[in-house]
Amino acid sequence: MDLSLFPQILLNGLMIGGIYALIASGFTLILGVIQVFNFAQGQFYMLGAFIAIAVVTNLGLPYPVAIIVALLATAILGALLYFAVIQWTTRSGFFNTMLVTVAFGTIVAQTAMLSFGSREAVLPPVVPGTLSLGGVTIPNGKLVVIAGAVVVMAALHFFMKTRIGVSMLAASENRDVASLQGINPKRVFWITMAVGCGLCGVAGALVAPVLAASGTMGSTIFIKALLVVLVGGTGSMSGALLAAFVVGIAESFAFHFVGHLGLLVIFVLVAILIFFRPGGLLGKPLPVPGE
Amino acid sequence: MSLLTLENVGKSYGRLEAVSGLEFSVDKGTVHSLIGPNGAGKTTVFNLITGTIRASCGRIVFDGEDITRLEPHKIAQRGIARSFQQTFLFMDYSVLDNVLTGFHMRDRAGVIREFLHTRAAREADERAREQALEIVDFMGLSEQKDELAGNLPHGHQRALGVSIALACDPTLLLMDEPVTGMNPTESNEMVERIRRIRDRGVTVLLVEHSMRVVMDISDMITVISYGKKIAQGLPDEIKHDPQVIEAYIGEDTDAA
Amino acid sequence: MKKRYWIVMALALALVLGVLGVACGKDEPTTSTDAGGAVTTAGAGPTETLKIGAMVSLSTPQGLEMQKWLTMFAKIKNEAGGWDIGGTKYKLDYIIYDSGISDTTQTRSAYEKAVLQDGVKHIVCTWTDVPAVAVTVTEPNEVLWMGLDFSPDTLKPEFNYTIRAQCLSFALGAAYNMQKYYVDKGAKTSVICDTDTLQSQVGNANWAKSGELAGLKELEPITFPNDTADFAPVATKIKSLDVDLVEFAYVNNPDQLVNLIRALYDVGYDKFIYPGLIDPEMLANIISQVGEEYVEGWSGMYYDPRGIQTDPEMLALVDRYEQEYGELSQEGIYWIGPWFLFEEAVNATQSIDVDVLTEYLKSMDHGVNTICGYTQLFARPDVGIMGTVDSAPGHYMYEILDGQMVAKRTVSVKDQYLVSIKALGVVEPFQKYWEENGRPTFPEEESLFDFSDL
Amino acid sequence: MKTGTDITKKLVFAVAVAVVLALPWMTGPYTTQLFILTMTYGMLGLSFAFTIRVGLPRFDSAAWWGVGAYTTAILMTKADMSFWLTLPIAGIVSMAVGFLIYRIAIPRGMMVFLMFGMVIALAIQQLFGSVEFFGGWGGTEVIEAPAIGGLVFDGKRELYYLGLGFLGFNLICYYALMRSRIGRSWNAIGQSVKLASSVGINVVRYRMANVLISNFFLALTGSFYMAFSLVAVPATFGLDKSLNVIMYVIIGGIAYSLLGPLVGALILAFVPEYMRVAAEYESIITAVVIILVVIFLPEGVLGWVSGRARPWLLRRRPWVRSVGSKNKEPESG
Repeated sequence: MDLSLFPQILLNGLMIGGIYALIASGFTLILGVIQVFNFAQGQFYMLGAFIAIAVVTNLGLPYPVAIIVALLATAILGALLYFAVIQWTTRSGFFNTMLVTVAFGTIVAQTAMLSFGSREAVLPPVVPGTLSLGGVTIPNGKLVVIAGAVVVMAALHFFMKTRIGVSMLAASENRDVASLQGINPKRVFWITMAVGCGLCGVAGALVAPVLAASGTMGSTIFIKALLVVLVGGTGSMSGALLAAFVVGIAESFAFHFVGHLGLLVIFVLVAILIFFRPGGLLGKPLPVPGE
Repeated sequence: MSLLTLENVGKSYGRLEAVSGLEFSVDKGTVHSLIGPNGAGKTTVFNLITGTIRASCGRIVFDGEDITRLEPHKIAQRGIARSFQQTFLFMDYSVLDNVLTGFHMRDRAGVIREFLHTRAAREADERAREQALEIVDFMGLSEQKDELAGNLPHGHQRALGVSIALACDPTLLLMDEPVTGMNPTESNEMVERIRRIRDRGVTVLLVEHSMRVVMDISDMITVISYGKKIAQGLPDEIKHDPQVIEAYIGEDTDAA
Repeated sequence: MKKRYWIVMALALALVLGVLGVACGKDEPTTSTDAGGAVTTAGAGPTETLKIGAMVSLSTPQGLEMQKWLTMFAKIKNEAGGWDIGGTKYKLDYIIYDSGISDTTQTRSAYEKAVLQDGVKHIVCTWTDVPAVAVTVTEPNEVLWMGLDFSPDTLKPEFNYTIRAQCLSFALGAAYNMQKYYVDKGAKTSVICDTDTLQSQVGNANWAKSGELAGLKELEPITFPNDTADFAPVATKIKSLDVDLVEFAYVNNPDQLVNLIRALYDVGYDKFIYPGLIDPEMLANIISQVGEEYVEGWSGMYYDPRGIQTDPEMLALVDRYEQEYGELSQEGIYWIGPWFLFEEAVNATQSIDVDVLTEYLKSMDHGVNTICGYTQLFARPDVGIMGTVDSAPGHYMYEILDGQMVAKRTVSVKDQYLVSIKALGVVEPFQKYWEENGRPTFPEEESLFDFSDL
Repeated sequence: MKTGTDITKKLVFAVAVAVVLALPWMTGPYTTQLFILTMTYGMLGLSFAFTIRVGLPRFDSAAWWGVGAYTTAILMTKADMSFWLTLPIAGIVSMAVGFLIYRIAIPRGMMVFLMFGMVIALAIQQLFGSVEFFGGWGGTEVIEAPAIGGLVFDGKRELYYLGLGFLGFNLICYYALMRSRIGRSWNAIGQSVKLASSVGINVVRYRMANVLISNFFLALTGSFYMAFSLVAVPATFGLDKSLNVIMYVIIGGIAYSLLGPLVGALILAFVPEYMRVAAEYESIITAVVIILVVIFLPEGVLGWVSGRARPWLLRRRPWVRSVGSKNKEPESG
């Protein structure tokens, strides 16, 4: 093995891991608190990227503003999704709600396809150039993504310590306890939806200057995020964070050494991991609907 | 002679100890009550016994066999049945079907015969149905036997929960708050039934909030608080135990 | 009880009757299409409808673009009062169904709907259908199929109505041209980097062969899953191979191309890149990411006809497109090539009879101009097909100079044909064929290479 | 009155059977093909509805469908086996591979099973696509149509009856299984895992049996699919197909595990035929319709019909409306 490439591969893994972390923690938050399997997660990621690009190129606003706009826009859309659709379907069951998010994702994806078509969209690099460390070239853009992901995760960590964050956690632990403490579940639910979708939006905005955006970018990243949730343990936020980087790095190395079948290798590894550690790396299993 | 023995059983969630160093045993043919203030860990003890939760330490011995690490369905097959605190039923089944589900472990006709619906299978079905009817009758539900469980009034749902447990033909029946939320008439009926269950030779381990009921039917009482045993004895002894009284201070209304 | 029961009975009956209603009512194929040379009342507007089918995926940019072009062609014909074929004015109805993306079920449904229900007799233009499934519908129903196939599934002597009007595996001249360009600049080793798709599984081996012919040492191709978004691992792997040229042979998604080039730039890859199909807008995106010097001197294929195409008719079509739909997009424009072959065949035979058309196409001895240059059908003696059923399409090439795409050369049909024969190592059967039937005549186009040894 | 209803029942049944048998003679080949597809999707839906009874939603139905199709295709082309012989082998292969995978997933509960399903859907497709042996993304072709003696199943009508045979076999087996005591235990698990294990039901083993049986039938459907498709291409067996299968079940009515998937598949096969919208908007419109159906008819079309009348035909099988709607169980007291 060529050792000089090692840091490079590691860095690749860290970057994609950061993105997985945001998407997966948003997913696992929504799953834990509202018990909604949000299939449209990947589409929110795509929307985030397009919104960020539009804000910078069409409105001429600086990139950090674009991130915030993307966050707010996807969060509002997430809350709208809750009010318009999900609150009416949760009563009729877990699958019905999941199917609704699938349908919503289809609408978003096909609309993007029809409006953007083949036109890919990119932002110019925010911090152009590369950093050279002992013969290893590290593009600054990637460091920005990693840093951004870490900052957002930290912000999320502090958010979970606020009153509303605590009620979200309480609701995910035990519905009855939460309602006993005088928490309005509806408020908790829509805020959870907003936060979970907003996290994806931020992830999309973060990659906008690094990866060209397209209408199809959201579809598979969601499955990867699921993989992360499996590895991290369903319902565990810190598990998702750790697992995201583990999966990202493993994927990066697997591609390098196995090629396009690397993904299959990852699947097998995940299966083995789950066989030996049922709860994932850190996971404590959530109360699952119907179980 | 003790049927069920807990030896130094503990369960902790991270730093929080739900149950610690718990020791008590349940004698055969008795109604044994487990009481304690809210959050004392009574339901956790039930979950430990039935295997829904794995104990962090200690041993649970049932009928001479260590069942600490067995899976829930294996424990059920050993003869421990349970009725739940919440009304836990097969809501979309009729009352009779609910009870029939409890017959899961009794005479099986074999997969192929079941599949082909042979005469043997039909006869086994018929036998189970008769026995189920008997249980439904015993629990006073015969008038509602074709009603959907979800449509029953609360008291009847409780009774049905017990019926399902009885259908498993248990040696030990764990009952989690069987009379909570019942009116006095229903509650008296339930007390009467618990006695009759005991008289049928089924040992009963009971968690109950209503002191009146507990004092009324228990042969033995164990009191726990914050996951620890603080007292054990006959109803009269417990009534006057200073530790127990102290533990219940601050507990409001329904405790006394 | 009884009342409700009858209500449901009535409902169920209505449902069944409804289904049957659709079933029976709709399944009568409109037979107007094979009216052949029926005598018609002169002077009046179109009296017959000619239904032509196209099977494209409507969830890909290419498919959506093709839909636009094909509907436009029909519109042009109809505006002119219909298509005059053998004295009959035909109103043209282009029926475009969604074939899905390599989905056998959807392909079959789309084809059977067109053929069995709508009575379509000609399928002209396809994109991401499954040709192996398509022929199981078209062949037994005697439907002319002029589609696109990357696989060898449709190249069988026993097929009577199957014309591979668009195929890329026999269009290696363009690849060779580009590869030679880089060899002249000093490239020695090369690696093909591609999505893991059918196209690449079939195409990459051929590309490697033309690369070898041009004098490149081709390494094992690197493929990545079709939905990859982050290309840093791919770029790192390429970098570790230390090659002089990276070829993005069939990377079709523009965003993937931009990401790939960006990722290569990021890992410090500084040799040549064949960037595949890009358009000026993409180039601007790429330059915004990697700077102008990085892309200087790259060369690749190009589907935009403006600046190269000399045929005013074709340029008029481009203008018309821009009138109808706004700015021209490169996607899809290449894949509508079969339409021009079909148009030519119909005009030449003045017939829409499938047998007449296939006979004409199978003995067609000249090229046809399409928006993206000439295309020509030829025989495949190497697999035992002596009628002209496979195609060699011409290609435009560009070079990037000073951050601009400059249309440079046209790879002629003849070059495509000869290079492919040579690169694929099938010279012998072709030479034998030429001895018996004579060499094909090619359109008047400048030849870039010297193949006097063939 | 009782006898009267019985006679009507029989009459309706006879008419229904007659209509179903006569359909290919009353319709054209394209409509027959739509019915064949409906049967295929209906069978996939049956498998989903079958596992949902033990509370496990499968997102990999299309993957196992593909395993069946590929097993048949490869055995027929590479080992020159007859179509009929490949049927049980396909089923067994799908069960065996499934067993290895589900040994990990099933004991971990519904959520892990669900996510595993999605990952399997992706992995199996990737495996077929990128491994040379399976023919790559171009797929594997079968040239020969199945035949018994002189009867070759190559026309639409023949395939329709072949499909009916498969569908009938599916329905009979599922019905017999659900009626038996095993079926009752499965239902119990679907309604409450906790209660079911408290009465001594080995949840993991029962779920495993259920899922593997469902796997068997999925593979069988895959083999049947090869009989009329003749080509297996990986992209056909993607996650989107599995999602479609779930749509059939939910549109039909998740509580009706035998009739629901068939009705759902029938609706989704024929309704787009009426819709005369541009194809590129079709998926959007379908999605909107699904959202509306879920909101306004949460129990599906059959639930809606039987809400108005509840005859014997649509007798609601005892079963949770959908997992999670009832019996919310907190962790511990």
